[in-house]
Amino acid sequence: MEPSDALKLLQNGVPISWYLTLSAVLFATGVAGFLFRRNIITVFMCIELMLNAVNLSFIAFAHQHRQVSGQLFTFFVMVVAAAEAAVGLAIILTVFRNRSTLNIDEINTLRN
Amino acid sequence: MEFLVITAVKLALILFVFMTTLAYLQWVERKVIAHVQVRMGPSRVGPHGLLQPLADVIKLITKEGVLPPHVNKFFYLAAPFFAVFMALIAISIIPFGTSVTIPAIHIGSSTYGPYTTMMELANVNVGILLILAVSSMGVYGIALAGWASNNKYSLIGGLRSSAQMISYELPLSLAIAAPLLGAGTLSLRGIADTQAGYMLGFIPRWAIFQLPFPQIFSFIIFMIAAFAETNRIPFDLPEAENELVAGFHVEYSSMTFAAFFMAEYANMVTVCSVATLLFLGGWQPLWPEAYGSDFIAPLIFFISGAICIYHGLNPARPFDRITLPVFGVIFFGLAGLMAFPPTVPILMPIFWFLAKVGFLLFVFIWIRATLPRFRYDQLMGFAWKFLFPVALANLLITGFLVALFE
Amino acid sequence: MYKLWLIPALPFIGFLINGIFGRRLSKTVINAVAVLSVVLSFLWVVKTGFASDWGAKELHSHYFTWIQSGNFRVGWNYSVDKLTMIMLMIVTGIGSLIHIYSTGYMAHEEGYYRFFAYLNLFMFFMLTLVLAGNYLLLFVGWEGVGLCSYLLIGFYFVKKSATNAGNKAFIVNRIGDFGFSLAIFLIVVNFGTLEFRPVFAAAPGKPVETLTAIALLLLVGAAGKSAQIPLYVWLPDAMEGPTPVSALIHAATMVTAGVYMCTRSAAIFTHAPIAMETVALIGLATAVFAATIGITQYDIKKVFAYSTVSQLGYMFLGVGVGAFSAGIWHLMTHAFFKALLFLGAGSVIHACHGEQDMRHMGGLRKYAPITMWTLLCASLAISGVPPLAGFWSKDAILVATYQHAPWMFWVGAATAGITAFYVFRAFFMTFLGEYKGHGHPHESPASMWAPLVALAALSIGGGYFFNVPKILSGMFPLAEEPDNPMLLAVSIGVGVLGIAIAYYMYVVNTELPARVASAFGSLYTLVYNKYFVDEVYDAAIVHPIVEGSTTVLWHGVDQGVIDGIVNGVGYQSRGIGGILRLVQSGNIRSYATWVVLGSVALLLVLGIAKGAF
Amino acid sequence: MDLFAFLLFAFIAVICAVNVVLQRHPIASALSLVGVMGSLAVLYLLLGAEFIAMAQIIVYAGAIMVLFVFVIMLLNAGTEERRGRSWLAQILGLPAMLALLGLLCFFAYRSFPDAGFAKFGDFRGGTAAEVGMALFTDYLLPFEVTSILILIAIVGAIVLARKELE
Repeated sequence: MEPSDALKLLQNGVPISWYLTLSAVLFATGVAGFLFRRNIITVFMCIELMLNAVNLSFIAFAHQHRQVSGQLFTFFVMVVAAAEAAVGLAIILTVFRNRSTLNIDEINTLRN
Repeated sequence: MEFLVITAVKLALILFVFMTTLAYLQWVERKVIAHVQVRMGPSRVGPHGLLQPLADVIKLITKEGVLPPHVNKFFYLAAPFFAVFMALIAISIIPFGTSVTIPAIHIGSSTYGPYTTMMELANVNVGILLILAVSSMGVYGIALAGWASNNKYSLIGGLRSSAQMISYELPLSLAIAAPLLGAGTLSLRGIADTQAGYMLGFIPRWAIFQLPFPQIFSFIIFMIAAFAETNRIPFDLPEAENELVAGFHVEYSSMTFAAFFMAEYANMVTVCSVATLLFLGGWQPLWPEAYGSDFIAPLIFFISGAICIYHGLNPARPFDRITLPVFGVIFFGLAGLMAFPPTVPILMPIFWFLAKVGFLLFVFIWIRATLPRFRYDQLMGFAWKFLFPVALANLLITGFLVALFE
Repeated sequence: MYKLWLIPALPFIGFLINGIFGRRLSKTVINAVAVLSVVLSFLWVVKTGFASDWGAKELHSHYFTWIQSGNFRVGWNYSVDKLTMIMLMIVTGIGSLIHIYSTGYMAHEEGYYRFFAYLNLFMFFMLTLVLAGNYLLLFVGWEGVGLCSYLLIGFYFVKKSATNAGNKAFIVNRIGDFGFSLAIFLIVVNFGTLEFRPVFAAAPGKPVETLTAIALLLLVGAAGKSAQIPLYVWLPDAMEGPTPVSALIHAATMVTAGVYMCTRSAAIFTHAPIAMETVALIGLATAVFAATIGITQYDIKKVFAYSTVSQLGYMFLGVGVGAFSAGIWHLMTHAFFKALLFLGAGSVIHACHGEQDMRHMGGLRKYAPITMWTLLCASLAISGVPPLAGFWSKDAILVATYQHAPWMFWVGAATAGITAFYVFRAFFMTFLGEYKGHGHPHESPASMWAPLVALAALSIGGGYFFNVPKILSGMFPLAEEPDNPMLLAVSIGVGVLGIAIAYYMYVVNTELPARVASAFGSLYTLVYNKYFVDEVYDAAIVHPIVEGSTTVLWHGVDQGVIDGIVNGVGYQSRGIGGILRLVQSGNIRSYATWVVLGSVALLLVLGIAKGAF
Repeated sequence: MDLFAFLLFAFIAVICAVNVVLQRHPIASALSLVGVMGSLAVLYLLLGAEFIAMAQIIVYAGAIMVLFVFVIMLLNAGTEERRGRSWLAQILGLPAMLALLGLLCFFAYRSFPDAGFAKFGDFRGGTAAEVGMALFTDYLLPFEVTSILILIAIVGAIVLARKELE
């Protein structure tokens, strides 16, 4: 970018699209973790990472449209994430207690 | 630019004072407990053991830092500093007084100032939330320490403390929420300001007295939960010596060990300051200036100075002849400073604030000297079955009354 | 204003308390709650009576709209007129007495609180039935009392026979209720409302066929509830329940609900002559039939049960010949002396340590004098000996019957004689002669004989002092009383004759009954086995239904068609799933990959659709 | 000024996020995730959502992640064993992920050309008062529903995690 743009950036602050890009990158990272990690807890944390990425874009949109609603969506996402974490970790505990493994490749009871 | 400079100055000042306080808090604690248990306490190093903290610091620094085998090195070393970090962050947003104005200085042709600044590092308008956030982050330090030490005692200690802190954070938050309903702001300074003034001319409008619903209950709940948050007796199960051989920091030595102690005392100071700001009206004096609340500080220092001089004149121990008069002179100086009109509006709030915080810290130490330790199930049961419901009920009543009268 | 709702509410509260907390309460508390609730509601009835000048001033109170669809609405309405007032007095008054009696009789039973909870619930429903201001609410009470009767018949649910009797009562009543509900539907269709007043006001204008249909269907319901031919079979078995239940539900109150309902619907019946005739015939037939069976029974409660059936037949006869008020009169007096008979029987059974067979009793005169004297009053009353209660009402019915059709009168009179005979047969077998049972019989406690005395007083004076036809003269035309001494003489004479024969056969010449029985061998066995009606029903109705439903419905429809469909669907989906499962690797990360691919595809599609590229 | 803040914390966030995926040990991943959340909270502050930023730290970093760490310690989950059978994920995973990333960025740029600029302080709608006002008026029903959801989650967690009593 030519210097004028850089100057504009310095004056006006950060383009919303940068925030969205950041959130996209984080989201993709989460996806990658989900795809390539085998430890079920790590996978679970990657899901949280994706949720966070989405939250960021919510906040960015809220700022863009000057509306508090987007932040409220983030709030609700947090609440849901909390509930999900509680139940999910409980499930992981039970799975570990019954199968004594955390490797999701070995947790395929659904198969047969 | 000047903002940065002023902030830097304040930072240095506060850090110095705070660190010294932490060091000497230990001395105070030992002394108080000693006197509660009718002992002398530290009295060898320096007059009345006043140099004891210095000696401790030197000892801890120069000691060999043992790095046990089979520990997860990164986390083992990161944990204590994480704990200290979190403890220090909280201090940075605690306001401890009103504003101070440095008059303009003329150097040659150029004039600097006048500068006016608030007595705090940062005024965050969600300050109380930040405090909560930091205190909730504090769990990591201990939990990580316990886990990384690769030692079953410390692991149990770590797990216990994380469970305990998570549990007690709910009543703590609820107890904080109740006065906020009356204050209507989340900024610590704003909360303290709403408690200025007097009812009927002499009852301070502090949260614990404030209508429509005095927050005395939430104050008590807050203090109990605070004891648990800072892992102090009677809730110091994470470091229960006789069952866990000092719990999560059993594997730590020298500076890392000292870090945990610093963190604990820093947390104590933070919690007491928050309690003062929320419930005890921050730097608002106990009774109006009209009735001479400004003269109480000089009076106290003058009297203590007088006592020191008196005891110095007819000493109980040989070296009192030298030390006590020195203290006396210092106290007289302080008294004079407190009575010196230009400095009064600056020093009085600080005096009152520190007085209240000091009193609360004394309560902490006092209880440590008095009460036995809980059993773990009692601790959890107390948190969930008693404290949490009570805090909830208190919040409900407060909200109802506030909605009713405002 | 008058708080009519309080009348049923009080027993209901008692039911709630005893039903919910009864297990933890002491017997004293349970007694207090159960008895007080009923007594209080009796007192409230009395207060209401004074307030409404005993029904002369009709009270109607609408509490809330229960059902509303279009312009058809059913309210929760209570209303009180003279008829209701009489019923209320009977139900609550006798109910109170029987509650008091039960505290003594049930003292040593299991499930004490359960018994009183049911009893209170029954009171609630019965009062609702009586107070109802429309057919649907009446039906609610109707079903409710049916339920309570079922529960209480099967009270000793460890006894197979008791549970069977309960089921029998319930099922037979279903048939009657079926007819009743059909009648209600017809009323809704033709009148557009169920409230009594508009229906009866509009009744005269309706075509006779409709009214006849409605009336006959109502009669079916009444026959079921009031144990008339052909649905009477459940009542004798119902005696498996505790005796106070038999007295309260199966003698005094519930079984008379049918009579009450027909009387309440008089406006419909009077415009349906055929239906009236049917009612009269059924009533008469039932009366004779049951009476003859009553002769041969040895179980004291069975005897009284059949006599109840035949007395109910009398009431229907009265209703059928248009003497509604006489029917109600007989309902009242019958409530008095039949309740007394049952309670007395209960007292006797109590005295004989649970023995019910009269052949093992006798000579109780010495041991249970109060029971004997009270029972004597009741027996004389039922035999129509003047001036006791039974005489007046029965005579009123017979007179009305004579004006309607003389032959009915003669049959009715004969039945009266038989009634007198078997009641006194029971009386003599029980109290005279020598005690043939085991153990030492004893008089019952005061809580039991006090109600007996009260009822005895009512059985003596009740008929004379409460002249129902006069009270109800406003609602129903007062049958003009032709002083026909012949009828009077006959109706008294048969009674006395019956008593005399009974005395001769069972006191003077005690082996005569056996010879009579052997003389009419086959006839006797026929009667003794209740004309084999139960067996006939079993063969003709029950068995075919069971067989049919087993073969056709169960094996045919259910297993064949329905299961076939369900399983077929199951097989199909399993087949499809077998193909789809190839996609399901069971590996979460593969699934995740699919999800990601899907979202990529979705984004692409959206972008193309929006023309982004 | 806040451009630098953004760049700094975005950098930290990305580094930590990658670390979450790359770290072999769950605890390390968990702490990196805490780092992500912390830096995101700062970004929220930059975007004027101060309440949500604090909630982010309290709820996410302070409660949920503590729960994670707790469970990891409880199960003493070591570094994961490297046995995998998901060829699909191995082969298609990376391209699919990259495609998704590319598409997302493309749409981000396309839907928000340089028009929108986020400058610290020109949107003050995120104060606790504002959020609370919106939460208890327009969004009251969702709010109450979430409370029910939380309750259900609590019950479910207890039922799942409690020891079977022999």
